[in-house]
Amino acid sequence: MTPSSAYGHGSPSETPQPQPPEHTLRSPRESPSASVPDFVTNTRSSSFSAKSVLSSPESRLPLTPAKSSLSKSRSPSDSRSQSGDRSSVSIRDTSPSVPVNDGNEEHRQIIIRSFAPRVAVYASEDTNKLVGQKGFAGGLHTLLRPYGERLQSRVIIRDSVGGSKGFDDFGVRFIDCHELQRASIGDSDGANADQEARVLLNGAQYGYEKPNNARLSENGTAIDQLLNHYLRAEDSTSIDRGGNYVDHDGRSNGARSTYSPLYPIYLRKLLSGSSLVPYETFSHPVACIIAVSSHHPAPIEALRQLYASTGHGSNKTPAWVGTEYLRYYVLIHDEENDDITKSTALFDLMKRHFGLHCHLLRLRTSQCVQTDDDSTKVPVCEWLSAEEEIGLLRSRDYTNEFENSERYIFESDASAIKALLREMISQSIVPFMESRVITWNDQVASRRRGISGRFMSLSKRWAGFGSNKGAASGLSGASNASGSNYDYQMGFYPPETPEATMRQLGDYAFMLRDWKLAHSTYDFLRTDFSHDKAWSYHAAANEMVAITSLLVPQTYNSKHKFEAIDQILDTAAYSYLTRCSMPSSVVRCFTLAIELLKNRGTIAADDAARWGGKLLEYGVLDPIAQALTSERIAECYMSRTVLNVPTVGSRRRQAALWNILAADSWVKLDNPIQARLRFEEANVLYQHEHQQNAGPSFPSMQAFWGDLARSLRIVDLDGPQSLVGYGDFGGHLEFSTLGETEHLSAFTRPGGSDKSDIEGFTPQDAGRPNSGFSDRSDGFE
Amino acid sequence: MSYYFCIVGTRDQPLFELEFGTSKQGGDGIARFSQEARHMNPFIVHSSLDFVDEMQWTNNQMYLKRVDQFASSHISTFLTPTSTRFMLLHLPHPPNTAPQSTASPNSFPPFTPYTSTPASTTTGSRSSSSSSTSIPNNPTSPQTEEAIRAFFGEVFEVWIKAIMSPFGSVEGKLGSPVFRQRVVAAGKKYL
Amino acid sequence: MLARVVYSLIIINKAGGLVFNRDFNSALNKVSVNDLLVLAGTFHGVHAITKSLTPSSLGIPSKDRTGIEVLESSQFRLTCFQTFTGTKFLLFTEPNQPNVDVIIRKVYELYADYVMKNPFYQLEMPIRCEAFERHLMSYIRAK
Amino acid sequence: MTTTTPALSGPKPLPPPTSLQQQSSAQRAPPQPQQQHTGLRTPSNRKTIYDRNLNRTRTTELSRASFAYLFSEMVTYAQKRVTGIQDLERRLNEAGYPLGQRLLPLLLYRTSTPTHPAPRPTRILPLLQFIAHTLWRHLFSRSADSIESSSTNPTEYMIIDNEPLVNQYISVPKEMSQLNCAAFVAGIVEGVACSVGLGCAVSAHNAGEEGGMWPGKTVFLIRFEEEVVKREGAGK
Amino acid sequence: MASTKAARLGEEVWKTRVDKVNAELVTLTYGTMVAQLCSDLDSNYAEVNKQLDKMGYNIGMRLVEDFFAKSGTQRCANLRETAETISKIGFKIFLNITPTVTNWTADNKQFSLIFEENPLADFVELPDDGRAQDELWYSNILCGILRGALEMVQMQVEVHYVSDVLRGNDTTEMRITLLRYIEDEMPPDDE
Repeated sequence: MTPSSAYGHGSPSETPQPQPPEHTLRSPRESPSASVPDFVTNTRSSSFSAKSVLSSPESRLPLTPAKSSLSKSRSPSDSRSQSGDRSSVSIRDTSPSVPVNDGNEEHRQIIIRSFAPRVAVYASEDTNKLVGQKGFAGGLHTLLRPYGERLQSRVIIRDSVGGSKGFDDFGVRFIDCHELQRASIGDSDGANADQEARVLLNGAQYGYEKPNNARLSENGTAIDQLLNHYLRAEDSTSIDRGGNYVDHDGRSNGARSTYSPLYPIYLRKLLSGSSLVPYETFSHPVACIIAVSSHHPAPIEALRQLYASTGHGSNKTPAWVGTEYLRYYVLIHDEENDDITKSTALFDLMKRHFGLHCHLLRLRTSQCVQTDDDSTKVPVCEWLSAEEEIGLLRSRDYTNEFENSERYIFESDASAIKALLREMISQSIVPFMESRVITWNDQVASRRRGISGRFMSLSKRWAGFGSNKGAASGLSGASNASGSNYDYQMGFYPPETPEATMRQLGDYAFMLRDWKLAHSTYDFLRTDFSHDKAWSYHAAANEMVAITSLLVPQTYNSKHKFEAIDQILDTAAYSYLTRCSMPSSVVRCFTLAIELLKNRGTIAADDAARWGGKLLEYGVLDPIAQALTSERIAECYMSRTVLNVPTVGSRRRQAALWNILAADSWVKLDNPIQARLRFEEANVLYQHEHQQNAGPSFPSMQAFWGDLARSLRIVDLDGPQSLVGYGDFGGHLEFSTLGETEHLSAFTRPGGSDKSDIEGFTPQDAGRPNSGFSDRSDGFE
Repeated sequence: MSYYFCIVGTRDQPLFELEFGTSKQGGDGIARFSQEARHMNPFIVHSSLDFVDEMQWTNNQMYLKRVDQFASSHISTFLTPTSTRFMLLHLPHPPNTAPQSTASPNSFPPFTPYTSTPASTTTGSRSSSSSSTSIPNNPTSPQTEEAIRAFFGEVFEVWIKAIMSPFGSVEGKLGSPVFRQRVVAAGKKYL
Repeated sequence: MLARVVYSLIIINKAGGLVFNRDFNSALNKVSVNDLLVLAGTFHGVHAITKSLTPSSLGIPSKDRTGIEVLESSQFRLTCFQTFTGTKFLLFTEPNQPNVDVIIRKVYELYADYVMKNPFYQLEMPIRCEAFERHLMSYIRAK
Repeated sequence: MTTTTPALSGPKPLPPPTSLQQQSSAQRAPPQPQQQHTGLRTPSNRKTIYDRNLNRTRTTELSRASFAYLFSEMVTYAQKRVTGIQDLERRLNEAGYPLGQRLLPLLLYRTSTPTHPAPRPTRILPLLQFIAHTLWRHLFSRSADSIESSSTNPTEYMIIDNEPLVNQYISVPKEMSQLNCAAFVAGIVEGVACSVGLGCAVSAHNAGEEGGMWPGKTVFLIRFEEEVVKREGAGK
Repeated sequence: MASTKAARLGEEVWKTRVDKVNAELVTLTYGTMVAQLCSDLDSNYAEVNKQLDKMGYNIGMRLVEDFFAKSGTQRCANLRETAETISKIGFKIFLNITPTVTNWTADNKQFSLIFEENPLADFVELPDDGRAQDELWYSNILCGILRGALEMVQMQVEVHYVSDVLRGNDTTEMRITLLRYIEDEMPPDDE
């Protein structure tokens, strides 16, 4: 044996070339363009995934679910490519040190933007009728929502220490007031009350999670169905997409196909689903729009009534939703039928009655169609929840005209709405939030952080403030003798209690992207909550402590810091799962942690991967989410790996393993395309070891490997030729669906196998006409 | 506990593989890996080599203790001076399964339900997965750590004897039946 | 003042070839290499003959019979030591040099070490072993 | 014929890679005894190398002559099949390499106690210390004479031995003057360093000056790979 | 020379007059030589035996001088004396062992050396290729050494192993046969 060969890594032939450190952070796929500015690579990868989610429209036959997936999933992809360069801008001024690679930044943006202030819409009958004429049956909020998700203009925000930053991707989420009311149903009558309290105590979330301990929340399965639908849609066009996924010549020099483009969609849906819960106020309204139209005989009176319905007295909103949010009054003027002078007069009257937070919105009533001149397309909602999107897909399935999905309004209307939003957000909502933050910070937080704060258990009793003191003490007195403000029967802190207020402070700061303040606030709260055994609050607070500490721009990343985060996440997970059995909250918590950790670069990439592993262990993920998470873990390890260069700290083998696991999951999900991508990547990683024969070096690994290969019809394992299989993939599909699935289900968990033949929808939908999905997707196989 | 023991050469080639089970506390020394686990074990061990490669330079001991965890499988490593890696994957039988049952721990997927690994607040890289301190049950207890150290120590001695032979090599397969006997014996004795 | 001096050493191989000679001082007159070769060959022959002169009446097996062991002039003495393998060490010394046998035995050891254990020495060939000469010199000089 | 059958009652051998269907059936099958490698016979007293105490020959001695003759034959044998001096030294180096690989674990094993396991020499200096003292003492019953590091090249180190035992009886003919048979020892050193993971090339050079005090003085030049030195730097 | 006398001489020489070296250096060096031969002659063990014998022969021819120089023994009267000398002095001062002389034939021309231990074979386990144990004489170099050494003192002998513990035999036995005395170059004197 020759001396040098005695120790593989030592052999001179493999001596690594010196590289700039950040270069090694990049995935090999990007390393060639190491010199390219971040945002370029970023957009590039984004447009890449965009391309791969949807093949070009012309490549599709009309009238396929694929088409709907096309129109649907374009929004995320478009926004992705935009947020790509945006992010790089805002990243510069928020956290210069964060390394940008393989779409991390994009995911960070998705996360940040998903926590947008909610604005409830209370519209009078006539208003909704007016909007209905324009083709927005859902009511006023459906008209405003697409525009609210991203303002076209930069928003300036002052943080608690007086510094101000501009954000280009700020937005608000419009919700129908009925969503608030739906959440509050039964809040009044005692019958359901304690039942709900119980529900709350074991952490179930209204409309978000089933109280029974079903492994997957309703929402979760909805996401699963939606993703599954996308995958089916992809299958149909696998032929022309094969090229996009894997670059053939690249494989030699170690370039790799990217992670599934499905992942950003998954992440977005995961975050869109969050709904009204007591223990975090992100989905509580920050403001509400109270709107009447010029059609109304007695507008002022109508506004008063609507205003009344925004309070508590009318049982309209749940008891745990604070009512101290901003009221914003809008008068909608019918450009076509009404006299503007009357409306302006009315508007002045409004201002006198309701103050400055008023706006006159001038709209045309007639419906606009594409063919009209000065027609403009209504942007698609980026933040539809999975259910909403599925609903949309179904409804679109009735009427098979594609155009139906695209809405148009007049240019003038669009600009009027934009103007309204710009004014409302930058002149009312943001300033309102800023002032709340300042007030609460002075009145509650700083007090609690003061001397007395050190002796929590004692101090908290006296911590009530201002007018709420009575209410707070009264409530706590009523609810329990322990002197805590936590209402054990109902399982929540009344909004005016210091704890609730501080949580709101944290959330406001978060939504205003003042991570530092948010962090310190949550960090302070979690001790209170654990003292009160308010576990859902406790869990949520811990989650946010971790998230914010990862969002705070870091000049350096210390291993120590990440270990601290380890503990916090563990605590959050324990409270969510063991104390409250709220699995899907853990999914969000960990998924965010994974993305943000990964975003921190190589040191944290290991941790990210580890949390991914834990998340999978918990068994709380949907099948597809499981596969995607496995891919994500592989991606984390890839970010520490330079192919063909034995570097200390490389994670080549880990990456290979997780690619294999992902491939296996995809096979079980009966999705050979994704499976092949993972398999090929694993193959590249394993080949690195010994070029002569493909696959892992352990003979005992070959069995599983070979079976996977066979099930994927990858016969010739080494060299790019193996990819030839992709070309005629469509032909193989039914083979690998029927033949190999139960063959492979040797590996599948009990019940896992039935997961694998999920079609577009679950059985209970089967009766409905819209179950046409499954038929269609079958049609492609 | 079920064990998968593998000696890996510096080129990631396996030189010796053995499955066995707990002999302590009335164990019958038989490994009870599910079919899936048996397939995954080499993959898991192989992937743990990443961590071993890294620790090789940060930790100059031969016994690196637990280097990795995958689901409820734990991987302990002994690194010989010649960078030959002794990899021991140990998988506790879930509390509910009696030694005789043919339940499949570590079948993948699914990952073991989280109830079997309560989220603990260990900041270490991997979290404990059982409260019992007995070697057969708890992969993370100090007792287990010491038992494995002893096992590795004995294997190390036998391994040296094997490679001292002019016809043995640190990179070559360890085919001698006597060697196998001795490793088996060491497993019986300590695990 | 010339007392107790080792003049020179000659080594003759089995076949009577001269394989080594070294002068330790200039006392003896130099003779040509040819003369040395002749001396070696002649001595070899003479040694053999003298050996066969041994009276058979003594009943000594031929292989145990020894040949000539000392030649002496009034100026010097030549002591011959033949190993069991047939190699001859000829040591020229001052006539009343004591315990020559010890010296020769030591020389034999040096030969066994630095000649016979040297991979680059071929048996029966002329000896060119720097280590041998070095140790030989230092030993004789020490005397 | 075979006196040994591995006691495999307990553990199963790993199933050979087969297709899944076969495995699922094999799953139920009882553990079949290890098939391959039952060839080796052992004496009826069952004495094998595995029964020898590793410390048995720790201090045993043989005559230096016996080593000299073996080494001499090794050189002669090698000489017959090489093209030149470099080639000869390479062969000797390769002959020594396995000794390094074996002595490293053996000596560390011997210096270990249950309570104080010997550390692996994973950095350059500890490694050189180990070689120049522990290894040298064991093989040549004395330490090397000095360790030096190149002032110009951070990857180069030197171990110096004034009279290498292996060269004791050897006189290299003039025409091969640059040859140094201690290349064998260089191989041992290289075997130790490389197998511990500090990749390097080691060569033996004559440094003895004519008529000087140490005519056989030998320098073992150790050239570590860039990567190794970089890692050192990173570690610090 | 009487066995005990030889033994005493051997002891004395070994203690006082022999330079020593660590045994493992010798063992391992011989090991690499044999391994080298096996690979050079791609495991043609018959050839390896021959090569080892040849090497031994070369050594023997040189070693004998050292033997006499160090031990200063006289010529042996007969083979029995020679045998004792070989065992008690020869093997003693070179390998620090004294194999047992035994199994004489009636004509006193053949005997065996039984090796209780063999420093050259410490650590050795023959390759498990199904042939080595039937074909390879690992320590064959010793045969060559005896042949070469005795030839230098006018004894032509045939030497071979009849058994070796490395082959699974219970003893290691070497058989030596005296073929003839090589007479002096001088014609034997008549009468």
